[in-house]
Amino acid sequence: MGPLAVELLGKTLKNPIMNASGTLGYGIEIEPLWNIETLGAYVTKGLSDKPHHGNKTPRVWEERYGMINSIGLQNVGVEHFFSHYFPFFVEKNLPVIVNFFGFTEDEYVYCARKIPSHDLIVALEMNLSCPNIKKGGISFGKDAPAVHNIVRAVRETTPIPVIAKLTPEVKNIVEIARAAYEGGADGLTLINTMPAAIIDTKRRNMPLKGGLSGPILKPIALRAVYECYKEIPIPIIGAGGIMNVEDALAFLMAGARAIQVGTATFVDPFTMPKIIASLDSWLKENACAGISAITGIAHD
Amino acid sequence: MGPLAVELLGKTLKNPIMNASGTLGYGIEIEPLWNIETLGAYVTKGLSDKPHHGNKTPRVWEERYGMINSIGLQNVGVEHFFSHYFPFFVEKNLPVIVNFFGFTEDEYVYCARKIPSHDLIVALEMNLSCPNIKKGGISFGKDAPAVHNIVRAVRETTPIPVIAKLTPEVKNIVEIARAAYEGGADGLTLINTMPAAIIDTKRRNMPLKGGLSGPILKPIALRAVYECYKEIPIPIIGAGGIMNVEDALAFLMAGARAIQVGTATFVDPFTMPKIIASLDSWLKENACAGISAITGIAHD
Amino acid sequence: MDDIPGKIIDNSATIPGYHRLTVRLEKPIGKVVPGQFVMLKIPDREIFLRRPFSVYDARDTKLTILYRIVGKGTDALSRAQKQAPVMVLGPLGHGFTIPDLGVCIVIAGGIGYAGVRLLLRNLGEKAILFLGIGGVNELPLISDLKGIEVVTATLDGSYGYHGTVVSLFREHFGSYRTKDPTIFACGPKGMIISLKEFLEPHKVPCQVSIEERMACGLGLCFGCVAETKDEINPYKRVCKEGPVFELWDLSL
Amino acid sequence: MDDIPGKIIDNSATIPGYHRLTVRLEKPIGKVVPGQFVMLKIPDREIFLRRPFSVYDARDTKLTILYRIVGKGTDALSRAQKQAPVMVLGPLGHGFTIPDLGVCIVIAGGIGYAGVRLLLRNLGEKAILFLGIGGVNELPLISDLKGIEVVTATLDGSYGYHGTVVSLFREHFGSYRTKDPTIFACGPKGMIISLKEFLEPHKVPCQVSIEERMACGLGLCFGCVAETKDEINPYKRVCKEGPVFELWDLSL
Ligand SMILES: Cc1cc2nc3c(=O)[nH]c(=O)nc-3n(C[C@H](O)[C@H](O)[C@H](O)COP(=O)(O)OP(=O)(O)OC[C@H]3O[C@@H](n4cnc5c(N)ncnc54)[C@H](O)[C@@H]3O)c2cc1C
Ligand SMILES: Cc1cc2nc3c(=O)[nH]c(=O)nc-3n(C[C@H](O)[C@H](O)[C@H](O)COP(=O)(O)OP(=O)(O)OC[C@H]3O[C@@H](n4cnc5c(N)ncnc54)[C@H](O)[C@@H]3O)c2cc1C
Ligand SMILES: Cc1cc2nc3c(=O)[nH]c(=O)nc-3n(C[C@H](O)[C@H](O)[C@H](O)COP(=O)(O)O)c2cc1C
Ligand SMILES: Cc1cc2nc3c(=O)[nH]c(=O)nc-3n(C[C@H](O)[C@H](O)[C@H](O)COP(=O)(O)O)c2cc1C
Ligand code: FES
Ligand code: FES
Repeated sequence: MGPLAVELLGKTLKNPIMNASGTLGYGIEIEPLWNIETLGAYVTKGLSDKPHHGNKTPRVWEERYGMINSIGLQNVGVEHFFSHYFPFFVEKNLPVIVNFFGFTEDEYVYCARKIPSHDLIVALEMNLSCPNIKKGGISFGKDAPAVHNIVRAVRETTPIPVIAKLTPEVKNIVEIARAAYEGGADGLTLINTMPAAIIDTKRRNMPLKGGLSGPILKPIALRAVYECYKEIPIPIIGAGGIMNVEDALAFLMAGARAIQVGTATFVDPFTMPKIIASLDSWLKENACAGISAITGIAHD
Repeated sequence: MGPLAVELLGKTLKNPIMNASGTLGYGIEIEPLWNIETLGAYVTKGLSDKPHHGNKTPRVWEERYGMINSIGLQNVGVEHFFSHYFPFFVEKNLPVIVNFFGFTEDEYVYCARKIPSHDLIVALEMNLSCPNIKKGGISFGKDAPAVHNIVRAVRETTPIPVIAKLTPEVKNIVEIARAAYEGGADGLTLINTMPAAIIDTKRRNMPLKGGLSGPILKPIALRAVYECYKEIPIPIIGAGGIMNVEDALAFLMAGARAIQVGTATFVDPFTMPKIIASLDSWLKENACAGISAITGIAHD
Repeated sequence: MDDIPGKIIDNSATIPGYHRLTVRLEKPIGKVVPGQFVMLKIPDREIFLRRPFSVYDARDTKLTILYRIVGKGTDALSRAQKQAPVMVLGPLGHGFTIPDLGVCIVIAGGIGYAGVRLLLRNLGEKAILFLGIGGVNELPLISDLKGIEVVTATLDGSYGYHGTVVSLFREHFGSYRTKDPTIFACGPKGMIISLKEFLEPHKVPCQVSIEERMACGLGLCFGCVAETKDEINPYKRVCKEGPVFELWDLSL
Repeated sequence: MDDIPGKIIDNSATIPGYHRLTVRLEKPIGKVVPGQFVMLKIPDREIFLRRPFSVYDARDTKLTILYRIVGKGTDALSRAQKQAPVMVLGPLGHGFTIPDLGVCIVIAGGIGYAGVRLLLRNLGEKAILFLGIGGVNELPLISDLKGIEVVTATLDGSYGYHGTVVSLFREHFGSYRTKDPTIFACGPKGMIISLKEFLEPHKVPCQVSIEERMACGLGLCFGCVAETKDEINPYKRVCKEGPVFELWDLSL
């Protein structure tokens, strides 16, 4: 493997770039534009034990330097994904991270149980921003004990490595990351979207509230990665407003082993292949033998 | 008073525009450019029982559509403020909101005690983002019981109305707002800066972490105002990325009784007088008798 | 499908509030099915996401759209100068399907005309256009439409039929019923709904092009869905399974 | 002091990496004390905050600054075209104080020259300039300086003294000691520190212009402080109490 290769949870990825969950459909949609094998790994759309229809529209709204979405976790269900979409990645020999969620602890466990062990499956990525319907809709990812328990429950269910994906709407992300780690998480994805709202001053209403993503999130995400890298000894995948190679480098230097690109793909669908190519040139220009060497160097 | 006048905590302000704490110095600095009496009220720089020197530089850094600051609460102390700077506002007959903080509960109480009752003092604005040194530096504003207690302690100390200014780095801002309300807060200011960090990819270091402000905060702040307006029956002052009259209207419509402008003043020092003039025109164009009528109309 | 750089060569108002934008692309966009659209990167840094616009015309490296100024994106676009750089991602989505037989009735409301213009050109004299506009001042919108029968309704009665285009169509429908008609419609949601109410008892084939706020235009984000009668999977992506749907499949 | 709209009338490189920007203001900026600065709104939407630059020259409605390209703001500025709109807030800060008596020694390192250019013009032949630059190629920076004695040090030895400007000054200092000298300095932090070390035993009056990252430039944010020996209130604002400080007041 080349200088962009990274080790992640016992597997080698050819580069540290992946899509953020929910921003590259089921993977096949991007094929008319570029080969998905270009990526280090594909991260699935959030999957659940049963299919979900998601929210009514409007589901997306533009914001200065970002966007708000309220997709509502629409997905075909985990079984359908494995019967219909997973073979595509097997054919491409592309490592996959399976993002999933539930509205109860049981749903997380049932869903995790249905995810088969496969050489290409790098990890399960638990979306902890999901509302816990038993706890009045407060998301699983907000209290350290809740995070500890749910991660442990999933960890005991599956032999596949588990990554906890955290929400920034917490009082102390390091504390939550520690709870996930102690619950048995093998890695962290930092961060999910930040709750936000739009006010339409012409119509004098609130057309949409949901999760904020895009460049606007970057400084918040960078801090989360920086702080957790110091404290928590498991690999971090960085996400939040990565638009170009500069942003990708910032996350790696802050402590990320790999990074995910979400909203940028909507602005320029070639963002990920461009970042991969630019990272390669950057390594050459900086006479750097391997990309892993820069993970966390901002701490030195 | 004119159509821009608003009632706030028993006082009438001639308009709903004030500066955000810490972004208009001690008030006198802006005088060469415009008359501070233009404002509805002046919000003091954060004051404390004893003077504070603040942090080393760099203290400010630019971010795409925002900035990060780590001033470290430098201030001359509450007594010096009242002996040296307060007479300026008395001379101008300008209502004042006194922003203050402490590193222990006692410091909040001592500081509040030193703030004299005066016809021009509308309220004390408690900065709850301040690190609690007894609780390992976690800020006072993050736990509902802690917020309840500290607000109550201050409330019992002073006859002046108390506004709780909340940090967005919490798991549920409505819960914190409720704790402040139940602790006796008479109003809320939403929101303070969001913790963030910069990575300098050229120098491969982390030059600054601190609080994010500016337009980047707006959708997060709007959601906080919108959600709290529904649930908490005390007036809200909105803050976070207000750059122009459109933004000001969005906060008012979301539920704010008044709004504060911070970072925008650094970009254009005339932002506040411009917003005041534009609000006035807006009322005329929209045949709206008074600005108070639009508070919260996005909820209808 | 590709993301093609281009430069604006024309961006002038057809009538106030409606601009026609022509872009010279670095390479041809390729075959466009009528009803397909592009995601346009507007040359203004304040506009973060792309905006969807129907392909109005596409010949070789020239692409034209017709747009109405409704918000900050279209407003910024209307101020873009000649030679300003744009990116054009397309052609996207599922367009109209032209039947082998029967008469083709096209119903367009306002800017909905932009969504059927290419269809009309392809259908040629096989088509009849029912056009609904606000008033006679909007008539120049179709001035480049040649060789097609047009029946016009204006809301203010200043030209042709006085009323909505669906009322107008209702009056004419009888004469087409036996001619194996296929209906194609594009316009505001209210128009589509009243069309559906009217057609309900007749169940003639009807393809409608609908709109939703989009982020990606590529089927990646599931931001742009429309509710259909599919019980297992009701929400379909307007950018991928649409924007043209069978009217009878939609839950409106 | 005011915030004055202006248009760029010249923005050309003096030497590679150093540009001179001249702006035509809508009204005169008024009296500028040498050492004062302006906060410039760079005509690029990616640049959020203003940037501080010393007033290099100001006559009537014409304002000039000399800047070095060091980061994204100055890079964007260097790409701004003629006629591009800017906003100029100023004049700001506390400038140099010219003594009634004695010889005036001005020490400038690199772009620090921009900070003393107006001072030199006001002092005229009363001044002597010790200039530190990288090499002879940077000499054109002072080509517009007339009637003032200049002693130059280059780091690469390609012109004048071979070494730092402080070493050069050290060699000449003896001849000024008895002439009631006042020293004025502007340059990189390292230069100021080594100047201080050298002057420590002599305690001659020395005014230095220093830099800090700024947000407002007006004394509003307390973002730009420098540490002084004031025990009660050590952190002084560079934009308000500075940028010119008595060297002996600073804790460097
Ligand atoms: C497949 C498709 C094809 C389209 N073709 C055309 C066309 O050929 N000509 C044309 O003028 N318009 C067309 N539209 C609508 C056009 O995309 C919107 O008018 C435009 O995105 C508005 O952007 P804005 O920033 O100006 O408005 P905003 O400020 O974002 O919003 C202003 C108004 O526009 C509406 N709007 C915003 N985005 C969309 C959207 N994606 N779809 C529908 N309404 C929206 C909002 O609800 C609001 O009422 C099409 C939309 C779709 C989905
Ligand atoms: C009172 C004052 C007067 C100045 N006069 C001049 C002048 O006449 N000519 C000139 O070329 N420069 C001058 N500077 C420095 C100039 O402001 C910075 O070079 C500029 O702000 C850098 O912006 P940037 O976006 O290009 O750099 P950034 O991308 O923000 O940073 C790049 C580098 O510039 C440094 N830098 C950023 N901001 C400042 C700042 N405010 N002060 C010092 N260093 C900074 C950073 O530490 C970094 O090393 C002055 C600074 C001050 C405070
Ligand atoms: C349209 C959209 C859908 C998303 N869906 C999911 C999801 O299903 N599961 C999840 O964990 N995160 C989801 N996210 C969050 C992203 O994976 C990512 O964490 C976030 O958008 C920040 O990255 P970005 O700024 O690069 O978009 C979604 C984001 C967007 C914009
Ligand atoms: C330089 C700076 C200093 C600040 N100092 C204080 C402070 O002392 N007390 C406080 O409660 N908030 C302080 N804040 C937060 C602001 O009052 C405000 O809540 C925040 O910046 C969001 O508003 P804005 O986006 O309009 O700046 C400060 C913000 C900035 C940028
Ligand atoms: S706009 Fe993203 S799926 Fe349709
Ligand atoms: S830059 Fe704001 S106080 Fe100096």
